[in-house]
Amino acid sequence: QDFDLSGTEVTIGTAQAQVLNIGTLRMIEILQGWGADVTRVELPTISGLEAIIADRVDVASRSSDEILIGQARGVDVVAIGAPISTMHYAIVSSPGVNEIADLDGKAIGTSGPGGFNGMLFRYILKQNGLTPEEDVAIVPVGGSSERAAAILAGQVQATVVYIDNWLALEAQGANAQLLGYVSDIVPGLSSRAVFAERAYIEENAELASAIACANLEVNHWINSSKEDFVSYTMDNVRGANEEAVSKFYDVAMQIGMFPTEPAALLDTSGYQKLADLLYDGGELDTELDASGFVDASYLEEAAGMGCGTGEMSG
Amino acid sequence: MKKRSKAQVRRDQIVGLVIFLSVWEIAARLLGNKLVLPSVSQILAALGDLIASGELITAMAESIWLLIVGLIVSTILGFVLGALVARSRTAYWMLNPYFSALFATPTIALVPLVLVWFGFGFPGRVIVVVLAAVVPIMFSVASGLRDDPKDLVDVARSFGVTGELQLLYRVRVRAALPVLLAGLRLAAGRGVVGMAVAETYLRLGGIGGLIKSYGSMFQTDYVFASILPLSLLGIAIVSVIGRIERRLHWT
Amino acid sequence: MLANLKKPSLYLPLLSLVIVFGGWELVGRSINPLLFSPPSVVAAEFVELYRSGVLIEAAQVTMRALFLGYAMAVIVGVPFGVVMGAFDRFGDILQPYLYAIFATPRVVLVPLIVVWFGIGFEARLFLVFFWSAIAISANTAQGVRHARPDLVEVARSFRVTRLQLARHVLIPGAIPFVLAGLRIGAERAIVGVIIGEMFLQIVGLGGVIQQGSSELVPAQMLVAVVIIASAGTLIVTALDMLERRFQNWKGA
Amino acid sequence: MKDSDVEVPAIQLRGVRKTFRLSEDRNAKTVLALDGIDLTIRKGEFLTIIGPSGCGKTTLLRIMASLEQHDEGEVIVEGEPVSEPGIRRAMVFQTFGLFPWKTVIDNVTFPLTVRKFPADEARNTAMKHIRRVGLERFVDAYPHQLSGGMQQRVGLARALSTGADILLMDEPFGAIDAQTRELMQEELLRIWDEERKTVIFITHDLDEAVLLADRVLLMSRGPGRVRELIDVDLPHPRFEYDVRGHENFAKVRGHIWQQLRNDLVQQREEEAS
Amino acid sequence: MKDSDVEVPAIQLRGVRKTFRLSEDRNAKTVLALDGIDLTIRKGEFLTIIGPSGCGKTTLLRIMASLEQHDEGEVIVEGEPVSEPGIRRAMVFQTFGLFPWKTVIDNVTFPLTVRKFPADEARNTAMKHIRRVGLERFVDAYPHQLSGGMQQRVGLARALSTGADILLMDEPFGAIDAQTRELMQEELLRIWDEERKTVIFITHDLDEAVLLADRVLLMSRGPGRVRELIDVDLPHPRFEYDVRGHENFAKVRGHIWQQLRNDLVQQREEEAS
Ligand SMILES: Nc1ncnc2c1ncn2[C@@H]1O[C@H](COP(=O)(O)OP(=O)(O)OP(=O)(O)O)[C@@H](O)[C@H]1O
Ligand SMILES: Nc1ncnc2c1ncn2[C@@H]1O[C@H](COP(=O)(O)OP(=O)(O)OP(=O)(O)O)[C@@H](O)[C@H]1O
Ligand SMILES: [Mg+2]
Ligand SMILES: [Mg+2]
Repeated sequence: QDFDLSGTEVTIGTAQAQVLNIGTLRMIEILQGWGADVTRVELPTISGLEAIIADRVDVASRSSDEILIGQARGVDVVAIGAPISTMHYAIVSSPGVNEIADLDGKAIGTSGPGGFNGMLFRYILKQNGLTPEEDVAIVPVGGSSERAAAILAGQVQATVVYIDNWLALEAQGANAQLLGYVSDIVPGLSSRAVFAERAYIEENAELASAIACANLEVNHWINSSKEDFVSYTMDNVRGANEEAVSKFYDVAMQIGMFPTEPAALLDTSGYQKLADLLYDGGELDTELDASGFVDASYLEEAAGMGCGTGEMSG
Repeated sequence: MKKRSKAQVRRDQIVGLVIFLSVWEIAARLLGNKLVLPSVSQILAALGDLIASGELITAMAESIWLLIVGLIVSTILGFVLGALVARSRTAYWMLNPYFSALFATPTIALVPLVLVWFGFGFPGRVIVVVLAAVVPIMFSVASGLRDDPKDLVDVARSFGVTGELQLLYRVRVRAALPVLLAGLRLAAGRGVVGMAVAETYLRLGGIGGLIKSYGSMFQTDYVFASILPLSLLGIAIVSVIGRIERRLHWT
Repeated sequence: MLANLKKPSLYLPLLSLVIVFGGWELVGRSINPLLFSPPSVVAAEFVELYRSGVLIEAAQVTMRALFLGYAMAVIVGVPFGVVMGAFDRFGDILQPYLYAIFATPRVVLVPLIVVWFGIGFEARLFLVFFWSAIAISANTAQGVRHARPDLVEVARSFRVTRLQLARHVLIPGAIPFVLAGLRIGAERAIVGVIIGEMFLQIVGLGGVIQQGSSELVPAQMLVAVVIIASAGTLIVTALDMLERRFQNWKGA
Repeated sequence: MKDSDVEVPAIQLRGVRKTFRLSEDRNAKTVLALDGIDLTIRKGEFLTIIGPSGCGKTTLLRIMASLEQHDEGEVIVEGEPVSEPGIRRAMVFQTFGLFPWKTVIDNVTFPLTVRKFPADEARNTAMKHIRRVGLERFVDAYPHQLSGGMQQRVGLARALSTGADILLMDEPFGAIDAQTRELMQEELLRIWDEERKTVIFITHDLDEAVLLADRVLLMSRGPGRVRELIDVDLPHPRFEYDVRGHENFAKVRGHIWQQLRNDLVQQREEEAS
Repeated sequence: MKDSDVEVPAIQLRGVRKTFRLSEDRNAKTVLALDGIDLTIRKGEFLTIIGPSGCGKTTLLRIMASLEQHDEGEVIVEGEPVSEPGIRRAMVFQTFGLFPWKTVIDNVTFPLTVRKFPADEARNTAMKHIRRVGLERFVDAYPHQLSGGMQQRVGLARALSTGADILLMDEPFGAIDAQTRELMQEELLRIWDEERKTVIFITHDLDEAVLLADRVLLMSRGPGRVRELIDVDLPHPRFEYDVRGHENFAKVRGHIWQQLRNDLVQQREEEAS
């Protein structure tokens, strides 16, 4: 059976249309195919959480840590799906820095204080026996592209950027190298989520199931054909580089970015690990129990209906 | 001062442009790093591509509409506020500090508030443009109107112009026009910036969205090709103002 | 008849202060505290940040780049503007570029600035200085072009040099323009330093804003915004005073 | 004009006093420009004002026009105390006061436009007066394209075209050559004669002062005071008789000359001591 | 001055012509302001220029000062063709040309400051001339605080304090009352006599034109042309003799008067036809 969402209006806040974000785009198309009236809003600096609090979007498809921050601040937002399931960062370094340990005495660029990737980088450094701030200077730098520029300009010797950003840079012939993907260095962290306020989800259960189903369908579609993914991305992402997109696909497959199993797609333990990490890093003041706000039931229900097999979305 | 003819100005500007572009092209080629500084020819190629795909036209249309509406609102508001502040002590002390404060507050910092109150629809974006452009207009109006053409005000008063309002539009605004237009020029530039902020920070769209998208893909040549129309837009507004100024100027 | 701006009676600013802050408090309380804060909360946050020393350090970092960059912009911008206005050929050629750069949002240029100037103090200085100087130059040039032709002539008849012409005739006549430029330049400078601190290396008051915004602590953000806005108000008011000083020959 | 109006003077000044402060602060040097001016100007009178440079003539006229606030005393125009400029008084400014951004015609029609006259009526009235001052070739020129004398005549045409009852003229012929000046004087006297306007006219030309006036107000140097009011008993219309040849002309002129001389001598003595 | 200089005229004009265009575009109305002016002004000569309003007197003076470019012809100052203003020529402007943002003293010292005179020397020179024009009480006043006549005298003091050899004066006494004017004329003649300056002096006062001049240049209306150059044969120093009573004075004055009349009549006839 199919979903009939005619008459359902929903505003979805997404990240910028990047290669990384192609899953959300496709998901929205499927929802529209089922008759939903979807308004997609690309939110640049404003977080999906802020947009939800301000009552300007119903559902957000954004970074997972937004849910944790929201929960810590008493905003009851719940994850019901994930456009990307494993960590989407790459650690990039200047030539000469070939492993994390080489960063001793060097400077690295992360996002601002309170930013997730700074905390992540600190964790990785500690894992490699380096003391942040003492052995390594941590320089907070604006956004992913500014960090990339900082490494090109030799201002920092390593930084963390989105995987697709790194691949685009590499395709443009940037003078930098990959130290590794975060999903390999620190496996099991959740990356992005489709979320909304609990009350909204409960009132719109039909929509929630549809979103979950579309989520599974998209992942199936991505897994089943590289060509389709590449050509779809080339059509929908401005300035995408075909070579980089193709490479991105391979990396995504390698690190399991788009699973079709509900349990893998939305893994509570990934959130729990994230929450613990944030708490340890001092970014969260409270310990959080992820099981309270990661709700895979819609995904499971959808899987039971046969979603994730490529049959639902035609 | 001797005025140079329009043709002379045009000719000088073209020569200047040619020199500027040549220097750029040579520098870019010497540097040989497209990521850092794409050459003029690369940018033009990207521009051609953007035009051919229709992306640029759609984005420009969206942005220009936003800009025009925003600037009109800013001008009206800026005039009223500027006149008030220049002509009334009460208004000056009641309004000026807050507008100075607003003036100094980066528009980006206000984006979340705009989101709450106006959303990221068209009204919200217009508000961002107005926030960026209104205070400079207000300041130059105030500055211009404070520069009191006493003799001419006397003339006007003696010939039956009564009330601050009439004096304002019959003499003061006219006498202050050069200052006003100079301010308006800069405000228009600010408006363009506000527009881009609205389009990159409130909600991606228009020409600002274009720049941001290509920026995150590190397509520097496309970034320049998208910034170019923005700068041209700035110049276009400035030259429209210049034309008005020429027409209104008496020497 | 004319408004006399010189003698503010005390109650007006106070009254408006009460209205504005009262309104803010009311509005602030009615909005979700994760998005906006009333002044009472901001004040508490201010005290906390002040005690911890974060604020002082941040303000120092910001003000250093701001004042140095702005001072440079004034020192370079005014003479440059006079030159552009006085040598109109030079001005005509350069003008479009200045306005083009001025109309180009710095936020989109940030990655280029990182590549050209890095992410540190120099880059912030550049962000402050360049756009501010352009605003000042462009307006000064306009003012110089609108110099009263009869007075220029008087000066010429006494064989002034270009420099003397500027000093005695062009600049005094262009004061309203220059000051309007200085005000807009001040704003460009302030926004410049904040952009630098939010998008380049995250430090100073811009960094405080960035942190407050990413952690959903609007009060922290507003503390920084209020400080920046106050600095701006001070600069603008100082320029107003200056304007009146320069125009004392008008009596009025 | 109604007959009952005849008794009401056009302008009355009672004990008018005016001081200027040379800078903003309280202790700044002050200049006493006018001191205790009492003056009654009859309706339809032609009064000329003469006196040394800086004696307060312009200030007096500006006070009559309500362009300047006096410190003490009263200014009564047609029976009413005034404090704002009014359309029944029109002023010709010593420094011309033309709007640099308006052409000649627009400058002249300005007072009419302000009073919302229909455009073509305003234009016709303006053209009539522009022709009177001999500038029909320059209707579309801007002030800076005119010679000094021409600019002054534009200011004159503007005041005339308002149709005001009271003309306040501050050295209106000061920048005009002798011949054109004579034409203008004739023209002004004709208008005055026909329309019975009240004219207050500052000049520093003795001949002009006597030739045009019903009465001459002689002001004294220093704190501007009324030194003397001299009736000019000469036949009208003045340009049809050779008034310059009239014995009274020489007499009055001689008297004023003597008075102004005395003023100067007196001042020099004061300075010497 | 060296003796060998005596032959070189102060200013020579040869076939000078000047047209003004009334607006930017090519087909705009033009005004022929000066047409074929030939004129030689001797060193140390006092030349007055008289002519109807708008005949081009100011334009002519401005061309002599190199403030205006002429279309045709040559301007030679002390033997050299000139195209830029020079410090040996000082101008008194018809519209005063004071800097509103400078006080009286600063306006007067301006030309000296520009030439880097030591401050106190400049001040002394300036004060000397400010006293000469009777404004010592107003050294620190701003122009807008002065009466018209006082402003004009500031302009005069400024030109005098430059010490230029050639004074170009555009109706310098136009806004000054008869008595003060006489003082100023005397003062000017004294300076001229003592320092043997070349003075070119525009006036619309016939008496003044004759009283001061060695020669009077009479200009004709319309396209400004030299109508006549009249030698004034009167004894020097003029203020010690009663030159007004001299028979030549009346003769010259009458002649010029007649010429100006004719000009006017001629113009009226042209307009009528
Ligand atoms: N705005 C002002 N501020 C200060 N002093 C002023 C102001 N206006 C006029 N005065 C002074 O008042 C006195 C009279 O000036 P006023 O202009 O009335 O003279 P006037 O008789 O018209 O002279 P003139 O014949 O030269 O035009 C002068 O001493 C002048 O300095
Ligand atoms: N800048 C200009 N543009 C156009 N026309 C001008 C300009 N300056 C002067 N003229 C014209 O040139 C003619 C001569 O002007 P000029 O000022 O030399 O006269 P003038 O003899 O000094 O008159 P007055 O005695 O009234 O001062 C006038 O017809 C005037 O309109
Ligand atoms: Mg006067
Ligand atoms: Mg003239």
